[in-house]
Amino acid sequence: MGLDLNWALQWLALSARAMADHREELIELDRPIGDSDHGENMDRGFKAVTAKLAETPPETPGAALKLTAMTLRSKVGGAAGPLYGTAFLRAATALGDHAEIDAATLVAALQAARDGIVARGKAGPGDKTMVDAWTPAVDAATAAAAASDGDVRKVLDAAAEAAEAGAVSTDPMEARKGRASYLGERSIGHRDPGAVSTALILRAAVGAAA
Amino acid sequence: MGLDLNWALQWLALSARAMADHREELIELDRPIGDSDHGENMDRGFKAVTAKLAETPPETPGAALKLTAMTLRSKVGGAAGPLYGTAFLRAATALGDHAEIDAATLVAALQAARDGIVARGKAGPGDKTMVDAWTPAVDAATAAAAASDGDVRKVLDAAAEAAEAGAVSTDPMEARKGRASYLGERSIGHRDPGAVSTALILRAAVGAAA
Amino acid sequence: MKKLINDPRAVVDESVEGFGLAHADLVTVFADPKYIVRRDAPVAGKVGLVSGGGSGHEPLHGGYVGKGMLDAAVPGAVFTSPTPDQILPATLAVNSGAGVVHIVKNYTGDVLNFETAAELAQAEGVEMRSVLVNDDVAVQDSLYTAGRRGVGGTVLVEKIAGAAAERGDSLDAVAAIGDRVNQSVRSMGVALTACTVPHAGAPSFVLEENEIEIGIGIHGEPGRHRIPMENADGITDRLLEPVVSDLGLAAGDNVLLFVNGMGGTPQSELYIIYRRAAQQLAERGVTVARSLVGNYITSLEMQGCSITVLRLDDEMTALWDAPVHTPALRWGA
Amino acid sequence: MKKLINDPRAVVDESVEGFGLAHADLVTVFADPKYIVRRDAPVAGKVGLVSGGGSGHEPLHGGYVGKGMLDAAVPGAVFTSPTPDQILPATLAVNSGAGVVHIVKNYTGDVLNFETAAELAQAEGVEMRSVLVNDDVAVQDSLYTAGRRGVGGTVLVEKIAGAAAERGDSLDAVAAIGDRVNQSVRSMGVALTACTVPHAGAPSFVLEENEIEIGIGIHGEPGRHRIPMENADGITDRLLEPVVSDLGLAAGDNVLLFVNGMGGTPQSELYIIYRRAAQQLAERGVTVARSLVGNYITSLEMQGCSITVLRLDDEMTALWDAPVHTPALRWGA
Ligand SMILES: Nc1ncnc2c1ncn2[C@@H]1O[C@H](COP(=O)(O)OP(=O)(O)O)[C@@H](O)[C@H]1O
Ligand SMILES: Nc1ncnc2c1ncn2[C@@H]1O[C@H](COP(=O)(O)OP(=O)(O)O)[C@@H](O)[C@H]1O
Ligand SMILES: [Mg+2]
Ligand SMILES: [Mg+2]
Ligand SMILES: [Mg+2]
Ligand SMILES: [Mg+2]
Repeated sequence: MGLDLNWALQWLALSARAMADHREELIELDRPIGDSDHGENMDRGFKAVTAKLAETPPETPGAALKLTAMTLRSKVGGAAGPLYGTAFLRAATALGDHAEIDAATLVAALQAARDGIVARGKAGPGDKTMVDAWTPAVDAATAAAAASDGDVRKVLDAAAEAAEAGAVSTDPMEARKGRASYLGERSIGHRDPGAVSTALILRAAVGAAA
Repeated sequence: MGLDLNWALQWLALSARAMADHREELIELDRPIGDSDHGENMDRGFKAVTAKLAETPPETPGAALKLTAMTLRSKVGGAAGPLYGTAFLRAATALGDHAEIDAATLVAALQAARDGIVARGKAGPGDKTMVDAWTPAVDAATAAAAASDGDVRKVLDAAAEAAEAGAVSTDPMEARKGRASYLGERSIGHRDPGAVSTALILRAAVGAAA
Repeated sequence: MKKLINDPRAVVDESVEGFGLAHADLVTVFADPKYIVRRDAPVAGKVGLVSGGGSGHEPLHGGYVGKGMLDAAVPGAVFTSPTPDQILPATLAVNSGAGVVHIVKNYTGDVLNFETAAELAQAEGVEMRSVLVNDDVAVQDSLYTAGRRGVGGTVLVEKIAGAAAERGDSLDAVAAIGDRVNQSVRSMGVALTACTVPHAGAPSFVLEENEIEIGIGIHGEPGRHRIPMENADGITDRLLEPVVSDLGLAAGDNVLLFVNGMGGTPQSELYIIYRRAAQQLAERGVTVARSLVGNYITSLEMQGCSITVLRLDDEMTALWDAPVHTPALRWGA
Repeated sequence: MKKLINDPRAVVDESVEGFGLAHADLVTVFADPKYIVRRDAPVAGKVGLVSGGGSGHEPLHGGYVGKGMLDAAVPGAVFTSPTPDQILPATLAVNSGAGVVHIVKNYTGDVLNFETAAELAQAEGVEMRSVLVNDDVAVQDSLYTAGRRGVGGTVLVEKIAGAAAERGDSLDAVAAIGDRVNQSVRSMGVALTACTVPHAGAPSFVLEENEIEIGIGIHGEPGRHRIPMENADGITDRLLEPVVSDLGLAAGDNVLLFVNGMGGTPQSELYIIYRRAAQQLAERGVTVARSLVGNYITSLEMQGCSITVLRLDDEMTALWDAPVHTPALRWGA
């Protein structure tokens, strides 16, 4: 069984809750190597997403993600706003107007999201950005889809787990993109806040499918 | 035996040393009820006096006090500069060009100094200013001169002791003049820095006569 | 104490020297005795305007030397009034024969030192007047006290009297308009943090993380009372209320609203204060006809602000609008 | 955290509202989406100039909206770049048909959001150019990194490109002079204390009583390295040296020297820094032809400063001198 509109709405609701719950944590992560606003930005953005979804209920998962993209783009600002905005927009395009999402489409959407982020932000793996959560997530999702019998839950779970490990993997990296890059070597030993918010969002996707 | 030029020079030298030694204490006294500069002002002023006296050695006690007055007036600024400037100038005038100062002249000089301060600053006893050191000092000096056999040391000693007690007496007063007056009741419980510098200067006069 | 200084005792020397280098087109700086004069002083036929006081309030007063405002400024040591030896030559340097007005903030030290200098200048044949500024409603005024301090209103007195002098008003007229501004202006300030005088090395008072000091002056001295921290609107109301009632403002009045930063408060916060004050005045039917927002009379790095309200008449408004060209205030020129 | 604010999340709303009230003669403020435009925008036939970025740097950018400088400013949340939904209407509002130039400080967020807005504006038929400001020599530049930040130089780019637009230069010419200023300007900053973002509630970094942070940006982010406190002359030399050598300044060059306060440093200290920098430049045979000293691009209440040097040519000098009439910068108008 694929993922439907309910899943998408549940995913976005759980993402919003995760951003609210982890607001301080994301601010704290952004403090030493950024400007202490990532948690505030994401929380503000997903609160707006929640309001927007209630205001104009979408009819497909793709429409839900598109509305999310437009809202994040217009409410978040900073680096995260346009990057997540692009990610959700590309994912929405990959979903098209399907009512149900199968494993292959899911993988394609995750890949499109990651590619969108890379196209906009020009960061590669190892630059200590959210790309270091997205890239292993896409790889793990691809492998899970191939290995499994098309169980979207397993794909989501693999993606979330890989994103979490990816976020942890940013600790020893020296940042080359984003604000943390200004710190050079001093960025080493800190976790990238955007990678953590990515992991939280992908984990929410698992929860929504439970 | 009266007080001569040597005494005057010694007095001013000891006053300068007292201002340097008590610089921090006078700053600390000025902090809670003023603007933390009385020690700096007096130290700067008396250092300039020392330099000036070395540069153009005066020939009488009166000339020494006049040079002191002019230097304090031009180097100290704030409230203390003009007040001490006037005090020393009036005292100098009272001494005239006598080479030796007897007890009566000494009392007249102290009185002239005090009257000068009151004329410039318009503070009365109990207003929590240096007047509260000068006034008891003048009264005690007058009494000592009358009681004693014209011993200038006894007059000086009485003045210094009364000034010290006068400074302590400012503790419970509510300030009505100077910067401390802005604090109203909150000035209560603090000692007036100008009263303390007055006591130090009069104590230096005793030391110079020893 | 961390400050961008070299020797704590050289702060004023070096700062005024830098000021002179940066604004050589507008002012001439004399080092010893120290004073700052308008580059084209004395201006023939014009009444000279001199102000001064302790340093640490920058841009006051040096920043207001120039066309349409002060002819000379006399900086004392930090928070210590200047001496007659500085004030006298500054006064003589700007006297074109039309006389000189001293603008003096009401502090014992400033009053006494300017008084002495004025006497000496008079003895040298200069016609002298003085305008005393005492606009701080935080201080209870009475015959028996040192009276109110001069704070934010000083900037407005200097601008408006400066414009009067520039248009050619007589000595008495310049002094009269200065007095009139002083009578029409009131101020009140708040500190969130204290400041540290360089030679003192430690703050003048200590505020806890949740305390503020209401009714502070500009010399790092404590205020009238200490209260728990409040939000910006609450603080604004506390500052504005005594100003408005002391001025006796009524519906229909025109005012200049001046929100001043004490040196360490971001401009964004000053505009939050301004917003509330303007709203509150509007609610009373008072028209804010002119405004000024920024760090114009400061107390070193102190965090906090003051609110100053000037009741305007047509002449004051025209003189406020008149051209001014100084390092810190400039328009129409 | 003690701040003159109400709700930490309403800081920008209320501050910009107050700004609009105080400067209604110069600007019009839109609340949602939030942007500030010159009162007489769009000016017929004139290229529009739009800048913006996170709030907390006041007077940048809103303070520079007006004749001879910006046509619009777009304030984001504190230290967070604005969104395309704000930038787009601001851009459309100032387009007279002659096209619009975005002046963008080089931060990932600013670049991406302005990029999106420019695409959308272009889609609506507006001819667009953008000028990227990246003058901070504290950041090592490379093809593989986010590159240098835009800091103090931004003010100079806005003033000079603004004057070019005001005199009627074409879209390409305005963008070209903006780029030229950016290529000729370098900056470096120091922090004595950190600042606190209102919604974050705690300082971005902590400096000990005897530490300073060299190479800081304007977003409360830490700098390149931390050193023990030094005196003002030593700090000045540390900031000036990389600026001068990166610019390749040589004897005979004319420069504009800009000493900027980060928001919490007294003006007197900025002049002490200016003094040393001017002396050091003079010793190298460099002429300081123009100067600017004050809080022009800040980082909330941070204590510290930055030094910016712009190598001037005759055209830039003339455009710098051209009239400007904005809330924060005004001359000749
Ligand atoms: N060029 C980039 N490519 C991908 N991700 C980036 C890039 N720049 C920044 N990011 C991500 O954005 C996060 C910061 O977001 P946020 O704090 O909201 O914005 P800002 O840095 O503008 O304050 C970083 O932790 C990082 O994961
Ligand atoms: N009106 C006055 N009459 C007499 N003494 C005064 C008066 N005003 C101030 N003083 C004295 O001056 C002292 C303060 O001197 P100082 O700190 O050097 O000057 P300032 O108050 O200008 O900073 C006070 O402690 C008080 O003794
Ligand atoms: Mg951030
Ligand atoms: Mg004092
Ligand atoms: Mg003083
Ligand atoms: Mg940010």
